[in-house]
Amino acid sequence: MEKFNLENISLVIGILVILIGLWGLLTQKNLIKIIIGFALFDTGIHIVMVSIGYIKNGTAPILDNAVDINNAANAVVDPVPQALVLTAIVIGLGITALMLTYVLKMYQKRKSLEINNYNDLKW
Amino acid sequence: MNDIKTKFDITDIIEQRENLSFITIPKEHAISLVTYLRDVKGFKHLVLLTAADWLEDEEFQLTYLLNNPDEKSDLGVRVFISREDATMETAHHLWEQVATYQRELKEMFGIDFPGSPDVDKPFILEGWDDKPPYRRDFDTKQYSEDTYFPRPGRESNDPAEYMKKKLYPDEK
Amino acid sequence: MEFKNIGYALLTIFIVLNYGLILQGVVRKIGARVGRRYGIRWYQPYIDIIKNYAKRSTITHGVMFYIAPVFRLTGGIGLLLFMPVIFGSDIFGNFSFAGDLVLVLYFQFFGILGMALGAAESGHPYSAIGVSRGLSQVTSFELPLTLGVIAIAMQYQTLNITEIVAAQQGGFMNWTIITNPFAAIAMLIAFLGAMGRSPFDVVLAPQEIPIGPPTEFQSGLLGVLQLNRAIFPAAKLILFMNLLFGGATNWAELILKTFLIYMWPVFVGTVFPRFRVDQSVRWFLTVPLIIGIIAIILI
Amino acid sequence: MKEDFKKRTVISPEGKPIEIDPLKDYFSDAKPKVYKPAHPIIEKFANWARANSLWVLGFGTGCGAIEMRPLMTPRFDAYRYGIQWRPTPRQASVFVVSGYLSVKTLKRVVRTYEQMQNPKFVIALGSCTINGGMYWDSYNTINRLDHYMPVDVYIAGCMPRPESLLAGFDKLKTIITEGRGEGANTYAEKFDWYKANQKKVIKDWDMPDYNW
Amino acid sequence: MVGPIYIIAVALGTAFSLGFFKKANVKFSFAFMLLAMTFMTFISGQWLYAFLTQQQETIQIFTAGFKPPFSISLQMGFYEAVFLSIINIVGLLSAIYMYDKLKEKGVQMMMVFVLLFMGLNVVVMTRDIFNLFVFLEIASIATAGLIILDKSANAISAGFKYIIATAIISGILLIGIIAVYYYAESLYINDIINSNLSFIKGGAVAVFLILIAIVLELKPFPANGWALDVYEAAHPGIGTIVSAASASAVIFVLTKILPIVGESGYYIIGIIGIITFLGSNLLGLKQNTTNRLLGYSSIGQIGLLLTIIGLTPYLGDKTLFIAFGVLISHALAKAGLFWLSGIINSKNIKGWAAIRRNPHLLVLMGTFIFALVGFPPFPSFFAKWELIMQLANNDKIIWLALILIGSFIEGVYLFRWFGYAIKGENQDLPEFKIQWNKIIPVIIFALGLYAIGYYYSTLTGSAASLNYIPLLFILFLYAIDFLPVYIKNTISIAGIGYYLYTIYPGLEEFNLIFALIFLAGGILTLLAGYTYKGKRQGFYPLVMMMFAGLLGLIEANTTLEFFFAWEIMTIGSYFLIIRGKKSMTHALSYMLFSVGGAYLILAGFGLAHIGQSSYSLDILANVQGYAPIIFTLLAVGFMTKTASIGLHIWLPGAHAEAESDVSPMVSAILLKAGVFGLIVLMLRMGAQSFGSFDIYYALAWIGAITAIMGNMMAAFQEDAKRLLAYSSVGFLGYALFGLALMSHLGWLAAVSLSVIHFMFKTLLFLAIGGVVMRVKTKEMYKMGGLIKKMPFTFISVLMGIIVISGVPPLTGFGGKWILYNAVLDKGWFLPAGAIFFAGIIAFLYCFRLIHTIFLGQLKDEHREVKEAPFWMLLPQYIILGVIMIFSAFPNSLLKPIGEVIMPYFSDGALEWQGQLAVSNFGYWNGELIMYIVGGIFVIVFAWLWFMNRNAQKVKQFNIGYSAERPSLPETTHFAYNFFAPYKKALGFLVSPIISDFWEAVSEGIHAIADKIRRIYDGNAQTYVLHIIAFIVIFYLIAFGGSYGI
Repeated sequence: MEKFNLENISLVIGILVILIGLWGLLTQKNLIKIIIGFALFDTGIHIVMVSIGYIKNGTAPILDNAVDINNAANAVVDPVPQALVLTAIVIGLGITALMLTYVLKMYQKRKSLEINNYNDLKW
Repeated sequence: MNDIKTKFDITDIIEQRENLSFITIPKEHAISLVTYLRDVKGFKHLVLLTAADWLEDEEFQLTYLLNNPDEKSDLGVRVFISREDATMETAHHLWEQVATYQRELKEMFGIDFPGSPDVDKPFILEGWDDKPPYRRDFDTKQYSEDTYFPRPGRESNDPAEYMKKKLYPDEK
Repeated sequence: MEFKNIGYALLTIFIVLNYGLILQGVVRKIGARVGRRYGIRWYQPYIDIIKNYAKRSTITHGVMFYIAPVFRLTGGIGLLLFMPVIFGSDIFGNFSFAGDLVLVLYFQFFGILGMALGAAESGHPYSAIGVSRGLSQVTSFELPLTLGVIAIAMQYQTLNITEIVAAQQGGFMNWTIITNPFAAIAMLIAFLGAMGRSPFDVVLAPQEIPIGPPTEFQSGLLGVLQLNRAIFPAAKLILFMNLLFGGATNWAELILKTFLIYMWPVFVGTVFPRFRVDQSVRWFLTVPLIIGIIAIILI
Repeated sequence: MKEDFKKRTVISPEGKPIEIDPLKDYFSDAKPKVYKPAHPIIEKFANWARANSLWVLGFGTGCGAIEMRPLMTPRFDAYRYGIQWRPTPRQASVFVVSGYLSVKTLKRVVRTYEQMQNPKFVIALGSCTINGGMYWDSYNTINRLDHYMPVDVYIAGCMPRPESLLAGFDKLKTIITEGRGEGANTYAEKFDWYKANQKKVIKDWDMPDYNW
Repeated sequence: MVGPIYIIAVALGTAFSLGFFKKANVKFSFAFMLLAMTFMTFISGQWLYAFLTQQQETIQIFTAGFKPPFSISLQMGFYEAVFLSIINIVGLLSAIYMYDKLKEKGVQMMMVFVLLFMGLNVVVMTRDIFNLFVFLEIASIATAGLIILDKSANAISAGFKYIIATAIISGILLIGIIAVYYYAESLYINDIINSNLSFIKGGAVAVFLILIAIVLELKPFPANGWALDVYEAAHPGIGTIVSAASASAVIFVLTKILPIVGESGYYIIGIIGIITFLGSNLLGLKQNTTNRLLGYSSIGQIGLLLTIIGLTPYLGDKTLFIAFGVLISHALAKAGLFWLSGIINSKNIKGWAAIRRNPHLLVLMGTFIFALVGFPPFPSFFAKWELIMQLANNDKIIWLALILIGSFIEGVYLFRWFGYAIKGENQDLPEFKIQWNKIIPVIIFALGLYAIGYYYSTLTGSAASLNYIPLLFILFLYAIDFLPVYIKNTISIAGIGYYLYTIYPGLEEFNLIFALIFLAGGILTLLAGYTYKGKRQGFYPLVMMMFAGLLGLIEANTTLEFFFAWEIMTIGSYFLIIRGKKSMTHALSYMLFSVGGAYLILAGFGLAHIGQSSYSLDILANVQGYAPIIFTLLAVGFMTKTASIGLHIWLPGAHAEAESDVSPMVSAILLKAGVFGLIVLMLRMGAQSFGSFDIYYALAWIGAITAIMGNMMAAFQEDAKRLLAYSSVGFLGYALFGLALMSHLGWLAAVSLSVIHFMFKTLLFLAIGGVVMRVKTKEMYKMGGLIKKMPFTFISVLMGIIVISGVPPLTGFGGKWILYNAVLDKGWFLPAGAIFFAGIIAFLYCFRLIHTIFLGQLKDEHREVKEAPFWMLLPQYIILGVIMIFSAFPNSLLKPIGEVIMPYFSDGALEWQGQLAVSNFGYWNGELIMYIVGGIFVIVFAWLWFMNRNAQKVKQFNIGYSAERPSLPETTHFAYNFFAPYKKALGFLVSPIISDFWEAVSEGIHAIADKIRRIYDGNAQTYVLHIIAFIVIFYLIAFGGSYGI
């Protein structure tokens, strides 16, 4: 039963979301759907990040009275991944926004959201 | 043969042999007849194109001698053209070699074939400036005597008489 | 080198010239007799040369044309003089001290090249065609010849013609043709080409391109060429005699040997018809070449 | 005149137009010279050589060419008299004109004759060269060769047999040894007369007066 | 000292404050941005200066006052300073370059631009992997933002592909980072290094993910389609930044990461690198689109860098030198080329012919291209040299070979492109105008390449003695290029003459002989230069470059000097050759054979250097192992210059199409460089064999076959100069044969033939050049009868061909005679037979040459042709005089050469008695022969003259022509296909098997390249798939079966 603890479940879910995202990214022909695939991929990564930083039964990493200062490292959930996730989410947002900007521009040029219509450059 | 007769305005037909005949046709129809003979009747080969000068009739006679290699028969097409206006349609588009015959005729008889290639170029005579030499009103003996320094003292003898006189001077 | 050498050289040239002319006449006579004709008089070549010199007018196409016969004759005389004609004779050793076999082989081309240039300047297309054929043929028979020469040079360990002749003294069993037959055969076949007789006479090809390179030469110019035609083959004969048949110790021996050597191309020539150039090139580069290679391998 | 001999303008590599007159630029227009015989003794010797070394240039114009061939065969074997065939006029000394000459041929014959070197001899073969023979009244065949070039020996006949030819050559030899074979000099001396005759019959004269 | 943290501060501050500017103030805001960029550059430059001059310590900067891992830490060390300087300079100049575009797009774009460089700066400096991730993302987002600068649909879709791909890569990186954190519990790189993650089961995977993500950022082949599209479609300024700045930054990141991975990571990097290098360059072959071609080249160069980094364990402390040399050359050159492409504005490389309108631009382009391919004096040359030396030293032969092959392929397409630029014929060339803001950055980088190249050469220990004086002279000539020809010509001659005068006392042995050939020959051929009028732009620097190279060969004492000189010579001759008409393809094939040959030489020197500390050429004398291979490599390398059979196909075209006075330089002089190389090689290495197979015997056969084939092909040419060119091929066959004999006489023959070949080939090329100059055609059959118009030229050609054909009495015979004796001495009879066969074939082309040009019928057009110009004739007659002296007194030539050879081969030397030479076999007296032949000739001539003094001169149509006469000179001149029967008999020998072979090789490689590049189908999804597949495959390679990289 050890395996079905919270961190493992979230880890598996995170990886599943990554894979679903990749699947969407690779198979969908619609640009918007591709971006959605990417968003899923990104979110999956965030879930994985958080789940890796989780320490079983740890509390929120706030150094107040609830936590023994001397034992803080073992008692609280590692704060760093959470900080990282925040940054990563911001960056992911930025990227997603930029992608959407690109799609907008592309649609303005060609009036099409089909990725196969943008294959002019090759070889 | 009947076929030709019905189709063309044939003026005269002479059947010399089984496989050789001559037909005469007016100048205007000659080339179409020859074309017809070549393309339809199988006279694929032009044996010769020649002329004769009928000075008395004021006419040149052109003969296109055609050969049908399949039937092994020959057919001469005769055309009479006037000496005054000695021109004839060219036939070089039918057989390339006709151009050469026509050059020769132009040089020797003065018959013109407008449109024939090189027809005005000298053929065998270089720089000929007299009447065309094959015309019968051209006096070749006179020309020769005037031009070629005849050796004086040339007499001719009947060889039989001469030898008889020489070998048997006594006999009369 | 002393000045008397020049005198000796003139003597050699004189003898060889006469010999060459007579040889030419006699060979043509023999050819005629083979054809059941009476043939020319044996001294006919002399008359021809005199006749040509006695021509009163000459034309020239230019400087090269004019000096081409000079090149040609210089080539012929030089070839002769760079060889020892009579073995062991001071008088007829000539200028062989100036150079060895390689010099002799390469000096052949002096005349050929000069003649080719003069003929070309005449502007006559047949001359040029003749030269083209001639050079093509020369290149092809030169290969077996070279192989043969290398084989002989290795056999005697020298390029000095006198020493090669010296090594062959003492009976015909010492002649190269016996001691080194493959090299000798290769060279003798090449010799056929060098003599330019049928089947390798397409260079002059009288019925085809009048007479090839000398088409435009006449009068005195032709006379010089005729002199060369007497000396040059004789010189070549002497070369082959020296290399393959033990040289000669006196004039009688020389005349006998060279005459017999000459009979070889004459014999072949009367029997075989003419090769085209490409045929002769191919032929020289097959059979004689293989023989030459065998000669080299057998050293 | 052939197109190629008319004046033309070409462009030089520098792009300058050049006027070409082929007849002037490509042919020497020097007149023939009279060559005086040398000292009699030398000349006598030279004549002997000339007589015994007859290099023949055969100009086969008509049926006559057929009769020349047998001379080379074993049966007649002209070689033994010092008669040899030469393929180029430059080297030949005897010009054998064998048969009738049309005007067109005459032009070539004249040209060839002029290309031979002095002294040169002409043997005219057959009646046609003498008086036109069977072509005496032809509009296109000359009658007398000696009006166009000096002829040393005429051999009559239509055609003459090889034996007559040999006789003719023998006659020529005699003429040469006696020093009478000066046809080339005669030609040069009476050059204008010969040229006038030639030009009278050769209407399109498109070569220099003397073909070196 | 301004702290590095201010770089970030300034950049951020600028970016934010730019937002306050209105559109109207766009010029001002640009100035503001430029100021910021300058300041960033200043800071990095200042640190670099500090590190270089005052032993500055590396400093760590900790943000927020904590020590790592609790804070983000930046590091400023020497290497950081270097990379920051490069990146910021590129940034600054890019900004200047992109002034128009940035102005058009307004302040937003400038913000993005500044942010991009801030990102890159931090990426370099940071020691925190998450921070690294963040700023990498900032950089790539900014890049994607900049790509939109170009409004075209292609640019936008390329940008989309770019962002998708980088997003995926950054996802991978993020996973890696978090996993690393999980195992190492720190984000501080130094901590991570200490935790030895590679030995932990999961840690290795984590590290692998980071590594592969960073590598993917470097666009490894084949997972790089997205980057190629960006290169192709985006504004060239972006291409510059991506290729030069971003790539440099990421490379630096890679070096930061690698210690985490540990030793074994190098292996993977190396493999990825070499695959990228080879693959990308291979695909580059089929490219016609300028920017995409540059993209392939960029990726290829990065692949090379990866390879070098991957090979660090073997390269040791030289890695830095090598990697930096490659990197800086790549960054500057690629930036320069991208910028140039923005100026020229031609999508297709064929359109680059337009660049010719401004020769200075051409010089710039040449600088960049040669720097990329690794020619001296650029840093990449020294880097490549060092790389090969170290690889060889560590026995990494396969790596060595692969790197050289890759470089060669890169050279192919770069030089093809360059060829189009110099010589391409194209009707509608794009117009372009040069703006100052666009050209200045390019010039700065070009100068930077030279400067760094010089600096680099001082770093190479053995290169300290490289002779830069000739190069300065070249620079001087370039500076005075505006002067008329005669002044420059005089200066050049004086320069060479003076140099020869100064070095003459120090020369000895072979160096003296070849110095005379090279320099005296140079002076002679330059004399002909007076013929030309006008300025002859660019000619003299190039000529001097070739001679500088040749000179360097002679002066070289070390392998590096030798190779340096060899490459300089190649550059000079390449340009000389490409100056000719229709010379594009010939110059390309010349360059390719030269580069290929140079790489073989490089490899050979590398192998020779194994186990040696010195770089002296004498190391060849005692190589440690691989001796026959070294010998073969070097010999084949040199034989590309002597144009031996199989390697000759570049020669005929190159020599034939060159200018009249260039042909003798490249044919008579340049080819001797190969002979000189062979002599240097053979003297030092001596006899070599593979087992019982004697290499020299093979060389002899190669020489013999070269001689036959060269001569035979010469005989079948219609083009006079091509004929002479093939004749050179043949003649150098003799020289090779002579050298291969390895005996006194063989070498005497080879060296004297080289000298003679130099003389007569100069003579003939000048003479024929003069004719071609007059008649304006090279087809021989279009000439004829020119003897009457150009008698002096005729005489020199006549003498020339008599010498070639080796007919006595002229000096050519001497060579033949010695060769005969040498062969008999040695006993190699069959190749000897072939050599002499070749000698006879020489008659064919000799006669053809003189007949078809000078004899026969004069053509209509040439009736008013004049004799060749005096300055063409003068050198010919000087040579002619020397030839006559050597002919009459052969020992004046042969004796000195013999004495030079004596110390090396003393057996079988000639014995001289006056002018009589005596060998073991025969004897030869040149003087006497001259007298005899001369005497006979005079006597016969006098006789003929006496008999026929009054010959009638006739004109050209007075010929006995079967009673007819010719009508046109064209139809009477028998010249075309002169040896038709010979061709019929032996033509099959000269069927173009060898060119067909090379063509098939080239076709095949191109076809493969074309097939492979189809994987880039232009679809973003495919590219993502490539990335994923790449990760999976390298995961399998790295963890194949077991954990732990």
